[in-house]
Amino acid sequence: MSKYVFFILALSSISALALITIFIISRGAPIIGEVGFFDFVFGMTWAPGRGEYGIFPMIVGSVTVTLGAAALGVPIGICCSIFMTEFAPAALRNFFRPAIQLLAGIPSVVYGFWGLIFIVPLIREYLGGPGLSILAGAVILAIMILPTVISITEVSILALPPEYKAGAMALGLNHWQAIKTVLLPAAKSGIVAAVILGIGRAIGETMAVIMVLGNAVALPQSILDPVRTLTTNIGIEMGYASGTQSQALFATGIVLFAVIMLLNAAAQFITRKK
Amino acid sequence: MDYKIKIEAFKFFYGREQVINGIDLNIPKNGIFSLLGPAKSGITTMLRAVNRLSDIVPGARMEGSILLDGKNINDADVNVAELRRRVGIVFDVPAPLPMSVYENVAFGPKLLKKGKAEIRALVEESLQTAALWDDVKDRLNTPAQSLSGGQQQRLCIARVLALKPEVILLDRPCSGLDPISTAKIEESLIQLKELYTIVIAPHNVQQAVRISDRAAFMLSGDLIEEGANTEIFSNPVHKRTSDYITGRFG
Amino acid sequence: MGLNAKNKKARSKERAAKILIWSAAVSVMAVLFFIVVYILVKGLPVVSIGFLTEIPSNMGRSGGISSTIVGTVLITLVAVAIAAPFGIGTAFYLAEYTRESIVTRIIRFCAESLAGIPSIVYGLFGFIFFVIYLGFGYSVLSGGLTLAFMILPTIIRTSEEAIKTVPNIYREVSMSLGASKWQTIYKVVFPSALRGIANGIVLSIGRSIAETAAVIYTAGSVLRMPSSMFSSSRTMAVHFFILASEGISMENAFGTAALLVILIFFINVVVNMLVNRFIAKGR
Amino acid sequence: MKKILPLIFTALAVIFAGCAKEHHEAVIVAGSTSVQPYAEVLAEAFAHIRPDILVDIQGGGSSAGIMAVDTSVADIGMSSRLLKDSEKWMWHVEFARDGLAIILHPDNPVENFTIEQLRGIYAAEITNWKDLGGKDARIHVITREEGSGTRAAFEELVMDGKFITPRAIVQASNGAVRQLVSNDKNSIGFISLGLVDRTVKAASLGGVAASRENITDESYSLYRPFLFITNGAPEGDAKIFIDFALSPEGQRILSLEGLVEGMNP
Repeated sequence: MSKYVFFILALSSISALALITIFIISRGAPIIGEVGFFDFVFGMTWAPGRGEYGIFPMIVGSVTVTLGAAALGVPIGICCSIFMTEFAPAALRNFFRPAIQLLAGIPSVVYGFWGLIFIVPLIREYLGGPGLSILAGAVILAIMILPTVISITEVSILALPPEYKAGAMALGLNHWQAIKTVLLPAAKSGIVAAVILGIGRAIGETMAVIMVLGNAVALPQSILDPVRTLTTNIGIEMGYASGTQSQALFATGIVLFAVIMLLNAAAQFITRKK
Repeated sequence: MDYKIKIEAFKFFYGREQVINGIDLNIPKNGIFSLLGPAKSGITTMLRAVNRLSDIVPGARMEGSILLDGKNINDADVNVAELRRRVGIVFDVPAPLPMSVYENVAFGPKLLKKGKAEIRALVEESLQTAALWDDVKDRLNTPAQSLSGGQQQRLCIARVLALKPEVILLDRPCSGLDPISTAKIEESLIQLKELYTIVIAPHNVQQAVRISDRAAFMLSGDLIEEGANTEIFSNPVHKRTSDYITGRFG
Repeated sequence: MGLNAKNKKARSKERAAKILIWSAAVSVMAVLFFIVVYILVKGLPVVSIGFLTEIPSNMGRSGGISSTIVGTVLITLVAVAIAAPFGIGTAFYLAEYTRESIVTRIIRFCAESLAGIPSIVYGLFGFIFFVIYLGFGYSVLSGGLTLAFMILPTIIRTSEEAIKTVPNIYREVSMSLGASKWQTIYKVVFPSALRGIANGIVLSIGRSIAETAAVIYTAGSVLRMPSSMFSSSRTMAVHFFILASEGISMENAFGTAALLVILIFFINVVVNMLVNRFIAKGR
Repeated sequence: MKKILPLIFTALAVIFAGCAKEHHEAVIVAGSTSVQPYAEVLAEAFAHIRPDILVDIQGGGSSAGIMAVDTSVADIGMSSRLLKDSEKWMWHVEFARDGLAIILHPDNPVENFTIEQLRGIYAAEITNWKDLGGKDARIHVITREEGSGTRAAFEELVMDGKFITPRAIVQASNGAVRQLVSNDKNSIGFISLGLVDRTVKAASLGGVAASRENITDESYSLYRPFLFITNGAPEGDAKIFIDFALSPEGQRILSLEGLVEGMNP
């Protein structure tokens, strides 16, 4: 009997998830057909008022901001997880872990606003340009993906059998060599999964980056130029969009969905290979 | 001699892999019956088939029949939960549930909606029979995990006894236990054999010699030889049985 | 290179690495500390009893934020009340009742991908499906349902992982003592997976409270105290976003943000305490 | 535990059972985020006069408001742009006018623009402040997002067919534009006149200062209509609210907020 209760719960959840997927695709697909996949994905100008729906600048925007965030956030995240598992005294670790949990809990709009007030003026003063830029977005997103990267990496390091480190140290390796040559390679797949899930989190972020990216529709020339990502494009125009413009935003949602599916597939493939 | 358990032409498969290739074995009522054999000889599977714990394993399939008091345990009308209460099992590793000592022993009876007082009495009686009462009587509400390995295994025995079973299956109960705990467990098994049919997979030949009344020797899914303790250990019929008993192979 | 030269090089490399790792950790701590302190310093002076009890007035420039607090709590409750049973139920179904097959892998993969979808897309879906199509209008219900859809994948994933960490021996022991599949689940598996499931719920609550994009277009942005499931209500995060991005009132914006951070931290602590007490009682 | 599950199911049933489309107990006003703050002030005043009528103000943007009225999710739509031809069938009234102020950082030496200069800046033909008598620095152009009523009005009144440069920074609200301009000396943006405060300064247009008086006598040409829209002629509570907005008391409140009376009240 209980099997059916759980089956009904599972069925309704899955149908709910399917409903969203079908909804997004049905709202977004026609425009891709109309505009043509190639023109839509590689079109250079986005001007719904004039009926031009090219989102290539936004794909470049998403990629540059996310890679920037990963380049900043991942190394620091991995260092922190090594710190947590190898170097941190117990007292600090018990303080550090709830702090990370809090970091994950802060609303993204707060990050965005904090970025607008601190990070953007710093970039404008010392690096030039309007301050609203890829760099600003990368810094904010790097901070936001730290909890994801730290927690998953930490789990994969802790999951390693203690003999790995003991064995390495027994061979005369010092602590850092043991970490570098034994622990990290062994936890590699966990770390890669953490990186990919961190990137997935960064690519999906909207509200935090709307305030700091500048959302210019043109292709950026340097990391100090304003840029618009796939998510901010939806976030900014959705309220005012109607008709084909809103369909184009859904189509952007489909591209995002596809990118996130690819990332998850890669993450699962790598962790399963372990 | 009436037999508690009769196993007739019993075969067992995990998916395509055959683990037991046709066994006929009769286990007498009360007394201790040992199932001897090296690892991978199908003993654990045989034990789990008797209380149908083997049903849980996906892709498990069996042929032949196992009769408990003459009734085939795999008939459609058999209440599996009822069967498992009549045929208790103790695993090869001490496996207390993540609950207190009291909750562990009371787990079975509670499922039968028994009254509080009745459960309390059952718990106390089972712990005494398993020679654990004195160790735990003033810390019944502490987590079972806090007990020593030997104590935990005796808790598992008490947990089975609380259901008033007719048969007790033990799969290498003392592997990994210290000699003192092993001796205590063997002692309580000997006391129990008047009231219960005990089928044990000993973790070595000496244990079988010490405590069992009858024994059977299984090797990679076949029953080689079966007989009373006095015969099988003094003059075994088959060469492979004597090789195993004298410890020529593991 | 001589042996001790190599040693010296190794030792200096280790020192450098140690410094690098310590500085990374310290910088992360500094950034976190700086963000939280900045919010609390700018926000707490505004927080008073009035700020907590009165409803916003004059576009949010004055008065308190009580209606947004009630709105946030109501919407999050609706979301969790719906997503938790369905999510945990699905997790149990996937973990306990099905064998690893293509179907279960596809379901898990979709749940994973949907967890990554930007919340703005959920907002769009909620607006057109709940607000307009089902006719719930801008309301606590529409907002709650939209958030329920958004956190469902996360709850499924975290609950399933928690259930999978329960050692199989517990299930065998429970069944060997005559328990049915259902009794095994709710008397043994669920209590020991509770900590993982609770963490998943806390994560989802945190995400719902912090949500703006998905809620603006479903729960609306009315400043009045919600009177029923169908009245529109502005959540604290949305209120912060509107006050801050519209430049209406910085002080009240930071006051709201400070309360948000405190609320999230409070929920983490309370739920962990409840789970510890429940598990301690159970042990 | 056994009793919890049925409890959850009954709770769910109650929630879903309560889904019957409950009639709106409140007048729902949805639409342009530029109009929203002013509508909220009106609603607050209205609540004192008619406490029996509840008025809900929702944001979401002009198009969302129009769509909400079209699908009768909202009773009154708010728009900060003229209706498109496809939307003209809806009943609408201009309850107020809002000036479009061109805002600069207070320390920016530039004070005045001609329409042509503005068009050149926003079309990225003029890219350095020194061409306008300011410092030698790149102009950071800030605009509102595509579809916003404020941007549509700016394009119609200033750009005269030219396209705003895609390199322009886009912000999703008046407040965000003002916040940005107040922090960046080299930036230029446009917001609702009513929102100009001392953190920024409004430039004059062809010598005419941006003020309510100059809008009333139409010497300052940059202004846009604030419309209330209904699906068919307004009636019931919605009509009462709209009449209040058009009443002298309503118009006084709006002018206090920096708006100008609508042309056909």
